[in-house]
Amino acid sequence: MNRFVYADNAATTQISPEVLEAMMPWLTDGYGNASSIYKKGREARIAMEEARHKVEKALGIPQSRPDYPVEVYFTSGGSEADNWAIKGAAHLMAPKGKKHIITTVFEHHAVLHTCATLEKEGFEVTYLPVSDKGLVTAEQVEQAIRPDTALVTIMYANNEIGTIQPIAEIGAVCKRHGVLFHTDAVQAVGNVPINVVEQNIDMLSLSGHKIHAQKGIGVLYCRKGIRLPNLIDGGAQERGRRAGTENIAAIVGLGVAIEAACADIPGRAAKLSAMRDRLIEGISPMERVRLNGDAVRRLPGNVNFSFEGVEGEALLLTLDALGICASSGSACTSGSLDPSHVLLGIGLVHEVAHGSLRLTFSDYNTMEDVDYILEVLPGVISRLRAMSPLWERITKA
Amino acid sequence: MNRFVYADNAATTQISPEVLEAMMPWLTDGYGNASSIYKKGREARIAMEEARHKVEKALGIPQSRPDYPVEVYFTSGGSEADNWAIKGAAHLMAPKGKKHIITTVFEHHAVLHTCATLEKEGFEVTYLPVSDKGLVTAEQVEQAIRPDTALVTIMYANNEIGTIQPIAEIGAVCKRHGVLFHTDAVQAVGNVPINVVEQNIDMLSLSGHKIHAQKGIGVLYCRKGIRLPNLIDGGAQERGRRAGTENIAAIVGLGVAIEAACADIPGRAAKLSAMRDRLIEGISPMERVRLNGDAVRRLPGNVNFSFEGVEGEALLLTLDALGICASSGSACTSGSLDPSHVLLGIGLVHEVAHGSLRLTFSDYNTMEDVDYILEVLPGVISRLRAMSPLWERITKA
Amino acid sequence: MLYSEKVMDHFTNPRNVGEIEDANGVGEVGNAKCGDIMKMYLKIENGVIEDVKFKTFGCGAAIATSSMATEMIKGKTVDDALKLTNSAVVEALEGLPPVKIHCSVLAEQAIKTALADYYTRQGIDPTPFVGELKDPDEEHLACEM
Amino acid sequence: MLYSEKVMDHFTNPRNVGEIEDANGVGEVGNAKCGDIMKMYLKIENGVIEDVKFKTFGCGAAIATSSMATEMIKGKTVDDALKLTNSAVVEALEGLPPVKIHCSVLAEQAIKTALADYYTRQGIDPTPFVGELKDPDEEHLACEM
Ligand SMILES: Cc1ncc(COP(=O)(O)O)c(C=O)c1O
Ligand SMILES: Cc1ncc(COP(=O)(O)O)c(C=O)c1O
Repeated sequence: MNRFVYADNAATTQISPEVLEAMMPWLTDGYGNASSIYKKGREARIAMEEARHKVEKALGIPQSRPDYPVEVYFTSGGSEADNWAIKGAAHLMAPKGKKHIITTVFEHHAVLHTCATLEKEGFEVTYLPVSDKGLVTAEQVEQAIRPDTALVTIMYANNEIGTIQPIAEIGAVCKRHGVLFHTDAVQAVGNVPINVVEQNIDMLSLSGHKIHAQKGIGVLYCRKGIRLPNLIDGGAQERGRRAGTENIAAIVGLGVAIEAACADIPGRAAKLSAMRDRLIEGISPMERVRLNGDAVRRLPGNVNFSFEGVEGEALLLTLDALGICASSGSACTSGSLDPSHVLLGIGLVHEVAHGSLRLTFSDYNTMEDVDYILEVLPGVISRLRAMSPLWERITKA
Repeated sequence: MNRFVYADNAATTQISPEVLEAMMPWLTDGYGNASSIYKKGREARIAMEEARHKVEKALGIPQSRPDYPVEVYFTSGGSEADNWAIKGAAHLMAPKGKKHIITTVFEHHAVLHTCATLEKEGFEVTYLPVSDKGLVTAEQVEQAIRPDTALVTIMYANNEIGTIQPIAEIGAVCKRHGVLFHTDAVQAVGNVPINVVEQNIDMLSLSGHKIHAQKGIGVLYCRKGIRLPNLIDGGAQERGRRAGTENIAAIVGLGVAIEAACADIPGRAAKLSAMRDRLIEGISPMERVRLNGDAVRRLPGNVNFSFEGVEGEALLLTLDALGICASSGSACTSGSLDPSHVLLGIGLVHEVAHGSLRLTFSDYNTMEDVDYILEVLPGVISRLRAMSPLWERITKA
Repeated sequence: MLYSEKVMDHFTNPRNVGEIEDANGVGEVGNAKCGDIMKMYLKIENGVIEDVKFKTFGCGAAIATSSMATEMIKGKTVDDALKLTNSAVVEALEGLPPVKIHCSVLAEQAIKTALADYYTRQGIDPTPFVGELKDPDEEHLACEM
Repeated sequence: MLYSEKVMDHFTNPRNVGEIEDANGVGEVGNAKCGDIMKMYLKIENGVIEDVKFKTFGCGAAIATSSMATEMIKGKTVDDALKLTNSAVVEALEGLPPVKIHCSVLAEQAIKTALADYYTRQGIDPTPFVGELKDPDEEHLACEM
C-alpha cells in the first residue's frame, strides 16, 4: 500500500534523534544566557564553545585557541550567513575602490538577491554562466577577475541539480589574485570533504537544517583577519560581531549534527549515491526525460529530471497523494513567473524546466524508498501526460 | 539549605512546559519546509500562520486577512528585529532627504550600536537624555523632531531598570509630525498592554526568549505600507521580506508563549509586582543603597539596586554560590571598561554603577524566592563591604 | 500557498478529462512557456452544451479550474456558459491562492475561446457574444495575468 | 568569560583578607571609577614578609588575584616579592580570561606600591628597587590596562 517517502532533503531534513537528544537539556533546564556569569550561564557558554569546536573540526579550521575559537560565527541560517559574508565583504572592500563581485547565474537566491541589492548600491556584479551540466571553471573565474574585484562567491554544490564546483581550484585562483573567496556550502557539508585552509576558502556559509539540525541555525566561517562589518549590531555575543542572545539548543544540535555528517563522508556518500544511481537508472529509460546536472560531479543524494509535457506542481501534488515528498523547479511551485533560474541557467527551455522533479535523499532513506518511487512514478507521468495538450503536441510533432 | 532562585528573567527565561509541548511535534515528525507544497510542508505553513495570528492578537493588530496576516515578520530575535527596523527605516527615508534619527541614551545595544553604524554612514542621531528615574517625555521627542527626521526609536520598557516609557504619547507626537515610530518592546510584551494601532506604533520588535519561548526567535511588526528594505535577502519566505527557511518549532512556540503572556496582563503584573515590591521594601532599609529606576512606572518583575562600596561581579558570583542567578550593570560583567550605559544614563557615578544588582522575576518565581534573597543578601553585602577599601573610604568620610 | 479541499478534490479527480471526437467548438489558451495550456472541447446541440471535455498542462489550480469550469457549463445553454466568470469558478472552488487567480482567468478564456470557435463554425462573427479574446500566443500577457 | 577553578577557589575563600594594624608597608592601587581598588598591608621584618593582608573592591578576578598574590609573597624575602610578576599570578591561578588580565597587573602593582612605601618609610628611595610606579590616580591608564 502507500508508503511515506520523504525525498526532499535538499529542502530540509528531519532533526535526527541524536541531535534532538543533545538539544533537550538546553530546551528545558539549561536555559541560562551564555553571557551570564553564574553557573547556569557558564554551562551554556561551555556547551556553545564545544559546538563551535565541532564546526571547526568539520571544516578543517585549525584550532587557534582551544578555549576560544575565533573564526566560526553562529547565525540564524544559511541565508543570513550568505547575506553577511557578501554584503560585509562588499562594504569592507568598497573604501579600497573594490566594487566588483563575481558569482554565477545559478546561485541560491540568498546570494543572487544579495548581489542584486548590492548592484542597486552601485556595486558591479559579474554573473558567470555555467555549462549545460551546471559547472563553472576556475579559468572562467580567473578571466573575470579585475583589479577592482572585491569578492568571488560561488556555491560549493548546487541545491537543485547537485553539481559540485571545483572549489579548491577557484580558491587557488582567488588567493593568487588576492581576492576574497566565499562559498555557500549549505548543500555540500557532509557530502564532500571540506577543508577551508587547503581549499583557500576565506568565508563559508552552512545551515543546520540541511544536516539534521534545527531550522534557524547556521554558521558563517570567516577567516581571522577579515574584519567584516556586522550585519546585526548589538550585544557582545559572538565576540561583538553578531548580536542576539545565542540559541544554545540549536547551536548544540548543530554541533552534534555536523560531527555526525562529517564523521564518515565516503561511507555516507556511498550509501546515498547507491540510492541516487538506482533511481537515475530507473528513470532514464522513460520517454522524453532528461537528467539535469552532471552525472559524476554530483551530490550523492541528488536526482533531478525533467519530464516533457508535464508541469511540476501537478506532479508534486500527485506524488504527495501517493506519499512521496519531492520538489520541482516549476514556476508554479514558487509563485513566480519563471521556472527555476538554475534550470534556465543550464539552458533548459521554459516548457521543459516546468516539468522538473527533484528527489533528494538523506541517511533516513532506503532502497525501498527508491523502489517505491520507481513503482509509482511512471504511472503518474503517464496520467498527467494523457491529459496534457502539450504532450499531445510534442508527440504528434 | 540552599535554594535555587532564577532571578534573571530579563536576561532570558526558561521555555515553559506548554511552549515546549507545542514545539515538540515540529522538532520531530513535523519537519516539513513551510514553503513546500506537499502535506508535510502545508501543515508547517498552517501552524506558522496560526502563530502569526497569535502575535497579531497580542499586539492589537487588526486581522486584515484572516488567511494571510501581512504585518508580522518572524526574525531570529529582538536584535535582528531592531537592526532591520532601524537600518531599514533609515535607508527607506534617506532618498527623501530624511537622515535624522531620534532615540534615547539608554536603549539596548541592538538599537544604540545600530544607530552608531548609521552615524558612520552619514545619518545624524539625537540621543535624548532620560530623567534620573529613566523616563523620557513626548515633549522631549517633539522638540527633537526636525523636518529631516526619518525615525523615532524609543524602547517600550528598559531592560535594566524597568522604566516604562509613555509610548502612546510618543506615538501620537510621531504621527502628528509624520515621522516613523519604532519601539523595542522586548521587555514590555506580557507586562503592559500593547496596541500598535491605538498607540500609533509603526514598527515594534519583540523576542521570544523573554516570554518563555526559545532563544533565536523574534518578531518585527511593520505596519502595512512601510516598504522597509530587507536586512536578509534571499528566498520568498515572509512574503519575500525576510529570507531563510522558517524555524517552525520556535515560531509555534512563540505563538503559544505570547498568547499565554498576554492572556491576563493585569493578573500577571499583580503577581510579579507583589514580589517586586516585597523585595524593594526588604532591600531599601539597608545602608547606602539606591533603587534605580522609577518606583511606579516600572516593569512588574524588575528590581534594580546599587550597593555602595561593592562591585557587581563579585556580588553576582557570591550570590551564584548561594543559588541565586542575577545580573549587574558592572563593567566587569560585560568585559567593557565602563559600567552600564543605562545606569550612567540616569546619572549614576561610575563607582555606584559598579555596585548594581538587577533581580528580575517571571511567572516561575515565588514569594519564597524573594524571602530567600532577602535572607542571604544582607550577609553577602556585608562580607564584600568588609573587604572593600572603597567601603572603608565611604564610611570613614 | 494553500489549496482548498475543493481544489484538491478537482485536482485529484478531475471531471470531464479527455477529448470529444466530434466537438463543434474547440478552444486552446495559455502557452507552454508560462506553464499553463488549457484546451476545451464542446459538443453543442440546440444551443445547449451537451458535452464538454478538457485537457490541461499546468499546475494543480490549472487542472482544478478546468475541471470545475467544465462542470459549471455542462448541460447549460451557450448563453449561460458565456456568463461564466473566473470569479464564479474561484468561488465554486472555495477560493484560490492569490498567485493562482490567473488559472481561473485562463479557464474562463478557454471556454470563451471554444464558444467563439463554435460561433465561427456556424458562420457567425463571435465578437458580439464573446468580446475580444486575447491571442493565446501573446505569451507575455498570459504569463503576467 | 570563564574563571578557572583556582580563581573561583580564591574568590570564594580568599586568603589573607583584612588589615594589619602595625603594617610597615601599605599600598593602594586602582580606583573606584574603574571598579577595582586593591590595598595591600605588609609586615616586613629582617627583609622577610612576615605577614600580608589585603582589602579589595573589585570583581572576582580582582579578589582572586589579590588573594593569590598575597599567598605567593607571604614568608618570602622582599627581594623575592619584588620579582613577582603578574604572569606568575595568572599562571598560579591557572589562567585568567583575557579581559581580566589587568587584575593581575593591578595585584603586582599593589605589592610593588606597598614595598615602595616600606622603602620610603625606611628612608630609602624605592625607585631603584620597584621602578617607576604608575600614579594610582591615573584613572585612564588603570582602566585601560
Ligand atoms: C530591550 C531589549 N532589546 C533587544 C534585546 C535583544 O533580543 P535578542 O536577544 O532576542 O536578540 C534584548 C535582550 O537581549 C532586550 O532586553
Ligand atoms: C544552497 C543554499 N544556500 C542557502 C540556503 C538558505 O539556508 P537557510 O534556509 O538556512 O537560510 C539554502 C537552503 O534553503 C541552500 O540550499
